[in-house]
Amino acid sequence: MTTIQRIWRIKNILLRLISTRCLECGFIAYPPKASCPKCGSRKVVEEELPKVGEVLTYTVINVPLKGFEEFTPLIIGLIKLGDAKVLAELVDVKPEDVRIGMKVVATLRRSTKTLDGVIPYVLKFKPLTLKLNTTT
Amino acid sequence: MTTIQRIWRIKNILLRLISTRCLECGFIAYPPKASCPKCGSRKVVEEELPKVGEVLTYTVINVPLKGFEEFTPLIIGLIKLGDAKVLAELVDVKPEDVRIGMKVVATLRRSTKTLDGVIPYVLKFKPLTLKLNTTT
Amino acid sequence: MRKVYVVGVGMTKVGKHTEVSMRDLAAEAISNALDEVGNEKPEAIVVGNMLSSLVEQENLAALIADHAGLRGICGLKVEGACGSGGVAVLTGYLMVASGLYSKVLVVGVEKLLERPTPDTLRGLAYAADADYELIYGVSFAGLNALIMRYYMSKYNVKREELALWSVMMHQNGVKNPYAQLRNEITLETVLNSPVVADPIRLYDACPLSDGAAAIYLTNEDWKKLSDTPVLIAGVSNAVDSPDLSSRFSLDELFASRLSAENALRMAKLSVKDVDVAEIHDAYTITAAVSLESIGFAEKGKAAKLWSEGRFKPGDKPTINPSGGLKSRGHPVGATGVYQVAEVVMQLRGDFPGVLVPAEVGLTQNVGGVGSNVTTVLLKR
Amino acid sequence: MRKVYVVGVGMTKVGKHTEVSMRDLAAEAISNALDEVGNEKPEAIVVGNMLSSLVEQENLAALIADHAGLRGICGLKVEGACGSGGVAVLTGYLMVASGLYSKVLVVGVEKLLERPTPDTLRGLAYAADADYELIYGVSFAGLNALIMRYYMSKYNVKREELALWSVMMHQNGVKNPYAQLRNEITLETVLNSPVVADPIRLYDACPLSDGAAAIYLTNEDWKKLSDTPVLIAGVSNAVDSPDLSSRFSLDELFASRLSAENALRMAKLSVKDVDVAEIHDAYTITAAVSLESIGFAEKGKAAKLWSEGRFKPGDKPTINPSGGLKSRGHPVGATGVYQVAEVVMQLRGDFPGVLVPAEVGLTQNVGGVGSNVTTVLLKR
Ligand SMILES: [Zn+2]
Ligand SMILES: [Zn+2]
Repeated sequence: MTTIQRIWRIKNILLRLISTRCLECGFIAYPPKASCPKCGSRKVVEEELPKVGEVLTYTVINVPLKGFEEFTPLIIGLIKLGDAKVLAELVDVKPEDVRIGMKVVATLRRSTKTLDGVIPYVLKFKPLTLKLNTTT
Repeated sequence: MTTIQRIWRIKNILLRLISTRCLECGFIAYPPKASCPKCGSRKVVEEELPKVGEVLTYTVINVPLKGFEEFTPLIIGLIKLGDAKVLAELVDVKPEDVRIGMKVVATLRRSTKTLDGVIPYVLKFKPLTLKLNTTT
Repeated sequence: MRKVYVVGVGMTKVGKHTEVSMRDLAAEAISNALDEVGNEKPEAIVVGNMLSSLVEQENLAALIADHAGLRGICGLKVEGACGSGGVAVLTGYLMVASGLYSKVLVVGVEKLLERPTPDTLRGLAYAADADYELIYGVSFAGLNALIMRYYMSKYNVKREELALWSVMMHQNGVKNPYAQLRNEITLETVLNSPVVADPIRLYDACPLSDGAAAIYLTNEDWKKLSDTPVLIAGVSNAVDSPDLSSRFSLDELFASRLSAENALRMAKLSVKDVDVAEIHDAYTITAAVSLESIGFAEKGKAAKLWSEGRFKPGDKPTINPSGGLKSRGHPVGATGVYQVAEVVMQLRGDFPGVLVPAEVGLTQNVGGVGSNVTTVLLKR
Repeated sequence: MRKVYVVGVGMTKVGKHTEVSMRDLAAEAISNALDEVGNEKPEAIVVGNMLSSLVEQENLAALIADHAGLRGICGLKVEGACGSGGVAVLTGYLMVASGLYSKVLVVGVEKLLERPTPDTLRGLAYAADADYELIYGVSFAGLNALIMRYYMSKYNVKREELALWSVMMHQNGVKNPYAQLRNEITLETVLNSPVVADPIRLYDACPLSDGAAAIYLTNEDWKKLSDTPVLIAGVSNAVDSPDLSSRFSLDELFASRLSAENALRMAKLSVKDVDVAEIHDAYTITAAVSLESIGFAEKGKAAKLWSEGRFKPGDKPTINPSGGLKSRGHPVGATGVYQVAEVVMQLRGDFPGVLVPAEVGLTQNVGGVGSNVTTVLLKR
């Protein structure tokens, strides 16, 4: 239930996972920031994050927000991707099988409708299988 | 597009036009206030306003708020009722026939749906005809 | 009380910024302001905003501070309907005047063009009384139209006289590179534009706007951050009922009068001392009742005065050299900050549009139909 | 800097107030606070609120001031997500400390039970990053659950240890006449309650609440309004990113630590001086990381300490004698004001629940998952 303008505006960031890295202190931030959160420098450059990482922590949400009823129980993970962390939904895995440290890979999936009734696509993360592992 | 709780809570005020009158300075306020807007006294008493009054000023709204499309053009009047003023919709009159000073009388009508989908009834005001005048 | 100075200002162009997020818009205004003070890090940020809830975002102070590289400083958002920018300036003033902070950034930001117009108009009506006014579907234009008809009838003011305000504002705004509507218009443009809420027509009203503005405030010790610090000589806010029904008067903005009187008294100035002012002309009628409530015109006379050519560049006071809400635009939570930034630039002599020789400036930002009003006095 | 005192407090019971409008709820708290100062009229009002937009009402300062008979005074609303009450207290402090106002009313009000739960939960998530977090449907409980699992794993903290916090809070809250949940619970109550966002269960979380609280602030000249004025010895706010992804650390609340350090330094006090504190236990995990970030416990040790019986009445510091957010409830924009009102009553010796002998008190109000944090130090 975001807006279509928003999705359109940040689709590149959301789908390619564009972070910002500080040229002064090296701190990497996702979501991308206009200035460095660590040292305040405006000298930050965009950097695409890897699409494979591991689960730092996760939760299984049983009480949905309005608009997310069909995605419940909803598994949300905080995923370490290179030097950055990304919050996203975990899919293709049973809630009881998720583990801290689990390897996951990004996959394009539909999200819930925007306030305008459009269905946006976002990156979600699924377990990395051996087969996929050899190709990445 | 108000909420059902709200309508339920203030229906008595809305339908009987309950104002507050200050026992210290006499100022009368609609909507009702917890303390007097003029002198600040907490000694205010509820007082039902007359249902007949005259139009102090009015507008005809052509660009509707979301939820009020079906009531457009919407005539809104500020109506003098005794010593108080009340803002409400004017009905049963053509936009071009409304006049400052016009005598109007309260009438129960439906409003637009609440956020919860319930249709509330509110007081609106219509021109006072001679026939009605003799009975009030 | 410690003296408080404006030592930096920054603005974005007002207009439609679909391609820029709210946080980026705010960061742009912040960067521009920080550029003026050698990027000196502020200790606190005040964000003025009214309607970010329409796009499901609150916690704006944290969001914007963090996005702009200011994680860890003090931050809060303030709101006073369309007067949110004004109360943000007041809050920034209090931070420095108290001595708790010596370098404070005030940023106003609003994106009204994110949602479809009927949704945005409904949001703007949150400034009114939701229980007793919004239930009737009255728009913000509708509430102001009630005042306009009453005023025209009581003081026998002509439709054409009020409309001339818009013509004058576009004459000023056309020269302001930050303005949203940069075209000259004629009296006929106003009189032939569609009726929004009778008697208010489209060209009596300000546009819906996106925009962000920032000012940087400091104390005596830090005013050296600028070669041309501008003193906040007075600031005051007053509230009135959101509902029109219980108002003491329909043809005066009670809170506008109180706020202006108090700010002038604090600054030890009279309304006659004001060289330049940015006032809140959300509608032509708002310009008239604001000018009268502040004391720039007698009751019922404002439109007559501007029809005779008063308030234009060259007159004292010059009103709204920016083009005002009518032409510069009205990104609601940012407007009060734009006004102060613009008058600061007038006093410094570097406003890039209509420039007025001025020593004393005034801004007045009005929330609701005069329910939350902040007046600021600025001195070179 | 002028000294600022709390000379009056007022609260409503926290709970479900379907029959009372938001303006009436706020007016009740205001009346109670004004009763304590002989009905002395304030010059300004600060309103703390986060989510009145859910019921389509903004402009709360004007609405509430006017309803409470205070038309014409200065008024503004401040917001910092669930920390809105805290930033309201800070703003009230600034008003008095600056010298611009000498009598200021701070009122926090929130009605979370006006809308269906899924709508309210969505509103609470406006504290997060709407672009990058809300888009995934993560609830506020979900964000805190991410921290909880990380923390339990990193420090090897047991589920049962965290759950004991809730048992302790209900033991305190059962004696507080203003509390929402006034029943004792057992460890099993927590462990067998439904999973909201694994590992957070229903009884790890505070309830959804309606409520309003007010405090009356004055300077040296006016502290005579009370026989027992309480000094605000320190106050500080800090912000962090609303998003969790870019945080420096997941097991410390950076803004909580900064805010507490700064407030303590300002008050020239150490964390060891604190006799009583009201902290922000929105979830059991929030209690743990807040206690550690403030400095009441070493990293990873908070739950061990409270499992050993620390922080209960009789211990120094006693934490949350009110019952905390868990039992007193969490009317978000009001919570930070409740905390200050409660600690003031502790220092005055007239809190009507668990009463702790105390000279120095601390409150900490947390917005978002630690993204907007205000700490206040109070002294008898
Ligand atoms: Zn850096
Ligand atoms: Zn009275």
